[in-house]
This record gives sequence, C-alpha cells and structure tokens, in this order.
Amino acid sequence: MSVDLAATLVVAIPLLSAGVLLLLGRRSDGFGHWLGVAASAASCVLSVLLLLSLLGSPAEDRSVGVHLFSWIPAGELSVDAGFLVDPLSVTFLILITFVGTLIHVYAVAYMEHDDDRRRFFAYLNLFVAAMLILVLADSYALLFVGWEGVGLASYLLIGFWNQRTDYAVAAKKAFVMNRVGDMGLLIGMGALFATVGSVEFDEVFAAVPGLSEGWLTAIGLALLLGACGKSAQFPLQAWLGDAMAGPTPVSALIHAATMVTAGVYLIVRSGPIFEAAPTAQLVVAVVGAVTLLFGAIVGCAKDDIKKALAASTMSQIGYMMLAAGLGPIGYAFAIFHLFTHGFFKAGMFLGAGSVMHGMNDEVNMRGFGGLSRYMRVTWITFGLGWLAILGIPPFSGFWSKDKIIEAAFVGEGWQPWVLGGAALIGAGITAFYMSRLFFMTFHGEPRFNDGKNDQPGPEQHPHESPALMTVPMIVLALGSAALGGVLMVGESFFHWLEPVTGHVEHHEPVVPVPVLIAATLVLVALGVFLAWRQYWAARVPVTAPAGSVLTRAARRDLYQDVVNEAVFARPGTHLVRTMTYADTAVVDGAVNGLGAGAVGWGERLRKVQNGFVRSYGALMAVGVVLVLVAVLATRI
Amino acid sequence: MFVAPHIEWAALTPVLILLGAAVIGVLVEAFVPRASRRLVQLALSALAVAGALVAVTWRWTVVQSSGPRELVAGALREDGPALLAQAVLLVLSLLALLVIADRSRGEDGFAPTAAAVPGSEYEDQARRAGLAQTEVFPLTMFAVTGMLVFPAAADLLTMFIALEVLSLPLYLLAGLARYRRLLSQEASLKYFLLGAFSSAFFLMGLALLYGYAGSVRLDELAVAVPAMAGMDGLLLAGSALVIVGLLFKVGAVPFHAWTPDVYQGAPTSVTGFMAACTKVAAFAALLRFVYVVTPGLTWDLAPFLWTVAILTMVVGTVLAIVQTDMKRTLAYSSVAHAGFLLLGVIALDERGIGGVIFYLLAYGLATVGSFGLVSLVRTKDADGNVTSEAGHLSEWAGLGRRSPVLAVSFALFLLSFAGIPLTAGFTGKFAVFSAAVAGGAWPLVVVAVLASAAAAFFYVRIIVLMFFTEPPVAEDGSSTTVVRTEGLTAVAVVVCAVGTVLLGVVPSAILAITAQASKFLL
Amino acid sequence: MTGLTISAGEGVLFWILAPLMVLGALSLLFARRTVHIAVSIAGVMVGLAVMYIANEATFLGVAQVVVYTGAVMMLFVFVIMLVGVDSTESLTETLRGQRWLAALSALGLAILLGAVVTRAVLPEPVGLAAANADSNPVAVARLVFSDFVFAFELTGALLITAAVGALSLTHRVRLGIKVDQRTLAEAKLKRYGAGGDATLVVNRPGPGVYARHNSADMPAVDAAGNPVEESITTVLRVRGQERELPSAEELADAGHPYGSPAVEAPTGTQAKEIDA
Amino acid sequence: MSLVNYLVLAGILFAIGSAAVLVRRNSIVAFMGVELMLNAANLTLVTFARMHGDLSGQVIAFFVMVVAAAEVVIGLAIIVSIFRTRGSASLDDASLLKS
Repeated sequence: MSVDLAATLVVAIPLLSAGVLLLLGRRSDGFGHWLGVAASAASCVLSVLLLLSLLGSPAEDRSVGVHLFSWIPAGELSVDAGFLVDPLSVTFLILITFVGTLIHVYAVAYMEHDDDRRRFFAYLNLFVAAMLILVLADSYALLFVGWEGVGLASYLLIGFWNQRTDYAVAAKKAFVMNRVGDMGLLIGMGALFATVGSVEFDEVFAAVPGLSEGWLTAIGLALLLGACGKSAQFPLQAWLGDAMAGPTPVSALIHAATMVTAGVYLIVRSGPIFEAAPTAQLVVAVVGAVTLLFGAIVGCAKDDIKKALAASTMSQIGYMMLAAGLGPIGYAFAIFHLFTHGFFKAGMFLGAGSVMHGMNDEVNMRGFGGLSRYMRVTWITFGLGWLAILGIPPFSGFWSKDKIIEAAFVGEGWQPWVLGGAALIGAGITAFYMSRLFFMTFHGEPRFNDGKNDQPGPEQHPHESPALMTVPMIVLALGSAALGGVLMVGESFFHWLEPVTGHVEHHEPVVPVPVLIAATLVLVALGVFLAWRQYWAARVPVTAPAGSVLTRAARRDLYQDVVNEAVFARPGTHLVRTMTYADTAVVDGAVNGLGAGAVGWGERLRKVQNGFVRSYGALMAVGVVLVLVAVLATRI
Repeated sequence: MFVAPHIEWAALTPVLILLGAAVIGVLVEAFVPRASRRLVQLALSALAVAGALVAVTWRWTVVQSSGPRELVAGALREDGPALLAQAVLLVLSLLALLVIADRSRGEDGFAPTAAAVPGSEYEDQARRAGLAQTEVFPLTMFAVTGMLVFPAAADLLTMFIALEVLSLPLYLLAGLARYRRLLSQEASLKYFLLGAFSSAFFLMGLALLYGYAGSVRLDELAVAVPAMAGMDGLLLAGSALVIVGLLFKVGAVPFHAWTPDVYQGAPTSVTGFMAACTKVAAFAALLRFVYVVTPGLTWDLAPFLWTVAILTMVVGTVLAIVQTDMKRTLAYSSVAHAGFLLLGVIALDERGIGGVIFYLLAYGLATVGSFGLVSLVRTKDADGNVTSEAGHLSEWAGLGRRSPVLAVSFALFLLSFAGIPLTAGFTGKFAVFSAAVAGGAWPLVVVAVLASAAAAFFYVRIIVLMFFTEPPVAEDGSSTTVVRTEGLTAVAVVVCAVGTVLLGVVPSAILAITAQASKFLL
Repeated sequence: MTGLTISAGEGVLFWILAPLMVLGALSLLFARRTVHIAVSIAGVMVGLAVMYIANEATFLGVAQVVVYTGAVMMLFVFVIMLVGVDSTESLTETLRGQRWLAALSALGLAILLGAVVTRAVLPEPVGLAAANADSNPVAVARLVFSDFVFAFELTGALLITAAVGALSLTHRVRLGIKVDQRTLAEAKLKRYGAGGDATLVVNRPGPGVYARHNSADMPAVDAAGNPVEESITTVLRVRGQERELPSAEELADAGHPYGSPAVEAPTGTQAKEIDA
Repeated sequence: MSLVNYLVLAGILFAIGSAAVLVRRNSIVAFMGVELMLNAANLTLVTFARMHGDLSGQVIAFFVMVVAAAEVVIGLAIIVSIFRTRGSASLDDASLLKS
C-alpha cells in the first residue's frame, strides 16, 4: 500500500465512522461502539504500516509529502491540503491510534450504561480524525483545521454529560480559552502570510533565514500563545481542571495523552522559527518551567482524583514545553517524554476511571483509602504508572524525565540554574503529590462505608472492573513500565527522530550527570516519604461536614497534621493559595474581564438602539456630517 | 435628431425574465382564482428565478468568450463581477423564495391580509377564510429585479432607480408578518423612513458628482477624476454621500441602526431574503463604485472607510454579545459581517472582488439557512396553540435533544458565521482577509481577526444553549416547539447546509470562478 | 462655447423666491399644524417649479407643479385628513439631546454643502440655449427615450410596486355576504319580532342638534337625559374628539336646559318638561 | 447673481429637510422632510445641468420625481396602515423594537 493511500485512509476511516454513526443515529446503537473501536484499530494498523514503511527506507528519505487537493486557491496566497509523513508525525500517529484504540475498548465497558454511547463513540472517532489531521498536516492552515477540530470534539466530549449545567459551563470555558489560543495561531499564520506569503511548513522554514528577528519573535510568540491555549500552559491553563467534567476515557485520551500535547507538537514542528528567534524560544522554556511548578503545586491541593491528575498533566506538559524551549537539544526529549507520558498518564486516568466505576462515581480521594484490597489489577497498573511518573528507574518516566532535567541544566549564565532547578524541584513535588494521590486512594484505612467500619455515607462495594476495562489498563501499564527503556536501547528513538529534530552533539550539563540523577532520586524519595508519612502512615481526615466530632486519636492525628502543616504544608498552602488565587482571580479575571468589558461596552452602545427611529436618523445624519468633515478636511 | 438606442435584448434576458414574472404575478393576482393563486405564483416565481439563473450562466459563457461590454446606451455593464454577483444573488433568492413560500401547519409566515387591523374581528375572519397575501411573490420578484440590476448598473441614475426598485418591495414585505403585527408594521415604518432618508443622501451625492463631471456614468466619472482641478470638493463630497447611501443598505455602522429592528420585526423568511440578497446586491454595487470611480481618491477616502469598517466590525460584534433575541443576534452578526466584507472593498486589490463575492455566497447560504430554521422554532402556549416564533434565546435551550437535525444544521450555520475551518465562512474570511493583507490593510485584518475571535463567543453560546442546557420551564406553561413544514424550507436548509460544507472543504471550483471575475470593465 | 448671461430679472426673482422658500421650508421645523406645513411645502414646491423654469427647464417646471403640487402634496393632504386634520403636535422634545444633534447635523450639512459649492472653482456656465434648440420638452424626451431608456423602463417596475403595495396595505376583500339595506332592515325586524327592544327598529339618533351644540362632536341626548355615545361618528370617538355633555344640574343652574344654551333662546321645549 | 446661489439654496433646503426628519414626531411631517431633501437634490441637478449645458441633469431630476412619487405612495400607505392599528402616526410611538 502506498504511503499516500495509507496516510489518507488513516484519517478517512475514523472520519467516515464518525459520519456514519452520527447519520445513522439511533439505528446504529447496537453496533456503534464496536464500529468506533474498529475504525480506530484500523487506523492503528495503518499507522504501524506507515511506521514500517518509513523504517524500511533510508533515514534521509523518511519524509514523504502527500498532496491531497488544492484547497483554497487564492492567487499567490494559495493553500493546498497535503499531509507530511515523517518520523515526527508517524510517532504521533502511533501514539494517537494505539492509545486511542485502547481507550475506545475501555470506553465500551465504561460507557455501557449510557444511552448515548453511540454518539460518544462518534465524537471519539471525530476527535481521533481531527487529531490525526493536526499532526499529519503539511501546512499551518491544515494544522489549524485539525486544531479547531480537536477543539470542537473536545468541547463536545467535555459537555457530553450535558445534563449538568456546570459541565456545560466547563465545556464553554474550555472552548473560550482555546479560542484565545487559537487567536494566537491565527495571528501567527497571518504574520507568516504577510512575510513569507505561504503557510506551508517547507516553504516557511526555507524562508526563515531571510526574515528579520523581530518578525520571527512575533510569529514565535503568537504560535506559543496558540500552544499555551491548547496545551493548558500558563497563563491559559485554567480550563484543563474544569475539563475533567467529561467522561474519564475522554480525560485519558484528550486531556492526557493527545490533544493537550498538540502545543508541544506545534513548538517542535516550528523548531526552525524558534531557533532563529532566541527570545521566543526562551519564553517557551520559561512558560514550561513556570507551568511545571504551577501544575505540581496545584496537584498537591486537589482532592478530586481527576483534577489532581489533570494538574499533573499540566505539570508534565510543562516539562515537555521546557524541553521544547531548549532548542534542538530538547526537541527529541520533549517528544520522548510526550510519548511515554501518553502511556502512563492515560493508564492512570483509566485507573482513576476504574476506581470511580467501582465507587459509584465518587471522585473525592478523601472518601477512598485502602482500595488496593478490592481492586488488585487497578492497583497494580496504577502503581506502575505511579512509578513511571515518579521517575524511578527503570520505568519509562525515568528515562524521559531525567533527560529533560539533564538538558535543562545545559547552558550558560543563569538559565541552566533556574530552568534546571525548576525541573529538579518539580520532580520532588511530583513525587509528593502523585504518592499522595496513590496512597490516599489505594492505601491506608478505607474512609468510606464498607459495611464494616463506622464511616458515614451510603455503603460502598468497591469491585474490580470488567476485563474490557482492565485489559487496556494492563497494556498501558506494560508500556509505562518498559517503553522508555526499550526505546532508549541504543538511543534508537532519538535517531529515529533525527531527520526532524536534527542531530545534536552531546552537551555537558553544568552539574555532572550522575550527581543530577542522584539528586533527582533523593528528592523523589523525600517526596514519597513525606506523602507516606502523611497519607499512609497517618490517618487522612475525611473532610466531613462542619461540626463533626473527632475522636481523641483523630485529634492526635490532627495535631500531627498541624505540625506537618507548620513545617511543610503551611508555606506550601500559602503557595497553593497564591497559585489558586492567581488562577481564579488573575487568569479567570482577565478572561471574565474581557467578556465583562465587551458586555459593558455593549450595554452602553445598546442605549443608542433605543427604538426611536429619530435617534437612528440622528445617528445617520451626524455620521454623514462627520464623514463629510473627514473627507473634506484637507480641502476646505 | 432622435436616434433610437440599440437595445441588447439577449444580454437583458435575466432582467426581462424576472420583470416579466413580476408583472405576470400582478396579473395573476387579478385573474387567477384565490384557491390556486399561491401555487401559480410560487411556480411562476421559482421558474423565473431559475430561468434567470440559467440566463446569467449563459451570459457568463458569452462574456468569457467575447468579453465584457456595455448595454442599453451605457445604462448597464455586462462584466464578470456583475454576472457573478447576479448568479450568487439568484441562487440565494431561489433558496430564500422557498423559505418565503413555505407553509407550516397550513400557514405561511405572512398576515392573511395586510389591510386588516391587527387583532380586529376582520383579521380573524380573514384567517378563518384562509386568505393569503400572495402579492408577496410579485413583490419579491420586483425586489430581485432591482437587486439584479444593482450590481450591473453603470451609471448612478440606474443605480439609484435599482436601489429604489429593490427597496420599495422590501419596505412593504417587512410589514407583513403574520404574528406580532405591531412589531412588523413598526419595522416597515422604520425601514421605510430611514431608507428614504438614506436615498436622499445618495441622491445628493449623485447630484454633486453630476456637478463635478457633467455626467453620472461611472466610466466618465472615472475619467474625470484626475482631470478636474478646483472641483475636487464636489467629487469627494459626492463620492462620500453615494458611498453612505450604499453603506446604509449593507448595514455598516453608523448607518446600521435600522438593521436589528427591521430584522427582528420583519417576517423571518423575508429577513433571510433581505439579509442575504440585499447584501449581495449592495456590496456588488459598492465594489463597482469604489473600484471604478474612487481608486484615485484612496488617500482621501481611506480614513472614512477604515473607520467605518472598524466600527462596523467592533460594534456589530460587541452588540451581538449582549443580545437576548435570536433574530437581533443574527442581525448584529450581519452587521459584523458587513464589516468583514468591507475589508475586501477597502483592499482595492483585484482579489478583493472575487473574495467579497465568495464571502457573500458563504454568508448568504448560512443566512438563508439559519433564518429558515428560525422560522420553524415556535412558541407553544399552555393550551398547545402554536403561535409566533420563539425569539428569546432562552427559548432555544435544549433544542438539540428534541430536534437534533435542526439544531445540528443551525450549529453548522453558526460555525460558518464564526469562520471555523471546513465551513464556507472560513474560506470566505480567508479569501477576503488575504486580499486585504495584499492590499496593505493589515491593521484592519488584525482587528477583523480579533473581532471574529470575540464573535465566536456568541455563536458558541447559542450552540451551548441548544445542546447543553435544559429547556426552561415557563410559568405560564408555554414551551418551545418545532413545527413541521411543507418541505420547502427543509429543501432550502439542506441545500444551504450542503453548500456551506462543500464551500468549506472543496471551495477550489468556486474560488476559481470568483478569481476569474475579479476585473471590472472600465 | 457660448457663455451664459444671467439676467438681472432672474436675480430679483431668486432673491424674492429664495427667502420665501426657506421660510416655507422652516415650517417643517416650527409649525404646529400639519396642514399648515403641507401647504407651506406645496408653496416651496411651486417656488422650485418657478426656479426650474428660470433655469431653462420648462418641462421640469411644469412637471414639478403637476407631480409635486398636484399629486404628491395632495396625497399628503389626503392622508393628513385621514389621520386627523386638526391634530396639533406638541413641539416639546422628549429625546434628550435630539434637538442639539438635529441642529448640529443640519447646520453641518448646510455649511458643508454650501462650502463645497462655493469653494469649488465651477466652470463658466454654458446655458442650455443650444441643448434646448428644439424646445426643452422635445430635447428632454429625446434623452429619456435614448440614453435613459433603461432607467425609464425600470421606473415602470417602481410604479407597479407602488400600486400593488398601496393596494395590499389598504384594500380589504369582502368576506361573507354583502349586507345591504334590506337585509339590515329585515334583521332588525326579526330581532324585534323575537322580543327585542323597540329601539332596535328605529334609526339611532344623530349627534347634538340644537343651538351652539349642533355640531358633530356633541352626543345626542336620550329620553332619560343621558348622552348617546353612538350618535357621534366613530372617527371622532377614536380620536377622542367628542365633547362631554354638561351634566343636567349644571345646565339647569345656568338656566341652560338641554338643547337650548342661551337664556334668550325659546323656552318651553320638551327638554324643560323632562326636567320638570 | 450667480448660479451658485441656487446651489446654496438647495443645500439649505436639504439641511432643513434632514432636520425635519430628526425633530418631528409626526411621521407625515418627517416624510415631507425627506421629500424636501429630494427636491433640493433636484434643484442641484437642474442648476448643474444649466451650468454644464447638458440636459441629462434635467432628465435625472425628472426620474427622481417619478421615484419620489412611487415612494410617497408606499410611504403613505405604510403610515396609514400603522395609523389604523395604533390610532397614531407618531414616530415615537413606534418604538417597541429596541434592545
């Protein structure tokens, strides 16, 4: 099968499937979900074929352009629709279709009791198709199509359970924030049009050397704004937490493994622009560093298991951004971390879904505890993901995150110390909050009414999920455990990406590598220890309604908590509070302010439209006089 | 001595067909029995518009081979932009005509007889007797005739008369809504008074230009523009006033104030017709005037046109955000779109012409389609009587679950308005904005991109409302319902939806045609 | 090219007409009664017609009188009659700032238009002597039917639209059977026969009949001394122009029995007996 | 005496007509203001026709009369139908449509 056909089909199949499911409507309720799975699986098979065909050709030929059709022929500024099949896009293809297919399978069981399961699969297929267009596009214009497509699909999926108003609000918030980012992308495209006269990757990159640094910086910052919106990076991060309102498979696929990484993809893909614009590149790295700390700190404060995971995603993407902002030396690491993260974070989200499945959709971790007894498979698979994200050797995360920390310490002046320091500290905090999450959920005493203890609330019967759900979790867990190590054999993954990211000489960090690894592991161990002391060894207080009576023992616990809080948590709490405040007051405030400003102006302008035709006439007449004055100003 | 003018009958066929249909339509009112009038009128009008479309296509091929020329002693021009605008106009008119003719639950959207005092016993009798104001059809045909002449008018007098020919029937049609008669009549009065006011300005501009050049023919004006020293005040004031008259028709700020009120009060099907088709005609005429007469005046007119374009985009968008009525929201959105379209006019770049016409087609399809759908969503009172349209946005809540097909197509049109890729709206914006960039108007493009990003907000709000919000529970037991149509509106909506998607995904064929048309005959 | 000499007579004519016309036009802004305005504007139209003729546009001058003064302004007056001939309009402004805006824009327009024409270096007037060689109407007709023939035909569409529009807004089709005098009479008798009131059979009273109240706006008085509202035409009632009947006590106190307003009027009428 | 005097007069009449639309509540009077504006434009046309020695200005003025006549018919019909509904021809009473 030719590359052209395969690349076309890989997008067309899920798209068609989505169309069929939406058009057939209720008639396809019986088989719709399996059609969705099959479409995704077919795409996956085709992606593997593409991968094999690229592997089979010499490294310098591993970039194939696929011309589809002439899309908008507008004179010199014409845009063609075409795909670019190269190692970078194929890497994404594999990630999207493979993880996507697993999540489809999982969703068959997860959404079983939903009347609209077919529609859910239609949207999932739509999302997969849009995401594939995004990564396969050979121009910013077509990328933008996919970009908007994933936005739309994500929006439909976040709001899928639209019976609840807050979910709909969350969906809208996500859309509006994404829209702000999209504006950046649009402006970047406009600037490219104005300067290069094209938005196709190869033409743009070929023209980069001829552009002034000012333009390139502007374009780079505009693209970064787009990336921030899509990837929930500071300062456009607020929507991701709210987006957890959607069904869990959605969170796993869109808000952990694929869509949110599109920003990283954009930055890496636009590498030539950023390399020629060091300022923009530095901003990317700083944004990444800020977000990784921000996300990690927020993660410490969340009791909602999915929101905690969302904060963690934000933080991990911060790592990728940081890497992407380091220039060629970081691109491959960014993509590597993106790839492994896609596996372990998706696995953990599925695990969270499994927990919710067994716990009547409870998401508050303070109502969990000791679940490892009830759901073995979930516990083990989640545990593997936990080890991976902590960066414990030899699990996947170790290989990818460690590389980023090392790369962050490369450079001169203040940069390596600040960026590297952020990455290092981030690793410690990550260990703390992920362990907190893990321990609160699976270890310690059950804090729900299991029929034996005296916890309030309805009786819960935690149970393991069906095989359709556990099998994808197991596969992803295997990936979490081994993928990083396998791909690191002979640094094969980096060589594979070399045609896109370029070959980079090894740079020595300002701190020796073994010291860095040791420091990282020590920080991680410290984080795990603190979490253990607080959330496993000690009893986790259930945030019960105010005025609940605490036992003596609990009071002692509380006392410990106070100490803990005074020593460790209080500064942290303040930081968290500040962050939360910044999040709600500043960012939300800015977004709302913009909206309110528009509304305020609208209200004022509206007074002109008072219903009196004479006022309209006056508006026109004054307008005419002003027009005449303006036109004749120079003549009279 | 008197020399009889040469009349190019062949080239006039589109106009003649429509004019003939309109006149025959008036005779039908007189001679055909009431029972079969509607059917005869509908068939006559639809055939006429379709026939005119065929004729325009034929003329297009002729012009392609033998080149553009002037008709009837220079009253009209037959050239690419004119024929293209006419073709777009006729396509949209045909679709709008289907919506106008449609009857849901046995009623069309018009008062049984306009002469009845609203709420009177006579009106009740007329309703029971099943009267229908079938004059709507010939009036529509007259309006389409005027619109057809407007883009081709080669002198300002023909333009002025065409303006009136298209406006007078619209003033009347705006007052014929079946429900909320009071609002409808008010819309009619406002539209008429402001329309007459603006045409007075247009006429004064015409007179000043005549004083400047001694002629009102656009080509002679264009020749005279650089020549006359000492009289450029007349030229500038005249051009500005003529442009103001045209800007009124397209609904540009500050000459837009009639738009929301008239769009809201007029029968919805007529709103769709005039929103889509008047814009095509007026923009085509504006393009001709600006591109033919004023290129030499760019420097003097630019501040005026730029300010108007920015105001139009910003005011349209901002006010659309605070609306609570569906038709008003769409009206302000149409104001904003007029602003975007002005970019293509200001661009003074050859691609601007094709871009604007493409945009008009994209916008028109979404407009006719969305107003067609608006006419189907009605209020139902506690007793189950279906009455007027559900105007308030809140009444649209939860429509996605009860009428998914309607809601999805409406969402599609909204996405096209918002300019989301793979819809016609995106391609149109792309074409117009890139022409504006090429014409050096990039600051305007920045404003336009910002405005369209903000505009997405209220389009999305409606989508959220339809799909993600529970339908409201009214205290008086009223609710929202979707009425069944005879099928004509459904046909129109489907065509609009398919067109919107096709123009977004594979626009190249149409873009190639619009690109060919980007040249005015001087 | 022959130049144009403008006669002194034309100057005198202009300076007499122009102030009058401006004055007439100003009635649009300041006169209270609609009819006065309409008549003033008709005067302005006539003034314009004279100016057209002075400007060598004989045909147009005549057409102006026929079309504007004869048709358009009469249509206006007709509609004014329809909606209330003596209704006056309060000139207090209710919209804040509207006057200022109006004054500003009107002054602006006048100044700008004036400046444009006075500052322009206009060409030497040519005059129409050559163009009007075969008389003005003939020359105009040639142009109308040659260069402007398309516009001419197009105005046909305009006139048809106007006719259709006016008809559909105002013409009512008769629904149901035609009611003539005979059917009315028969229906009345039928109701009477079915036990109705005798007053059903006779005609309703006309409006006030006597002395100073013998106008259409004063209701008739029934046998019990109460006003009969239906005796006044609907038009007056809709406009709220009917007059209130003074109460019986008031009239009696003033020595004004019903129907005889003045003391010196003949007495001993039926009304007095009723009073007694 | 110069032809410009006619033009200035036309400008003044035009401005007065426009002011009438803005200040008069009676729709009939406002409409008369519009008519006056059209007539002012006609006077301009006729004057320019004489200045240029070209009759087309007069012809245009003639067409404007025809257009104005048609417009008057439509306008007055609309005003009458509104009057029949509301019993008032005031423009300010017609202000239900607003935001």
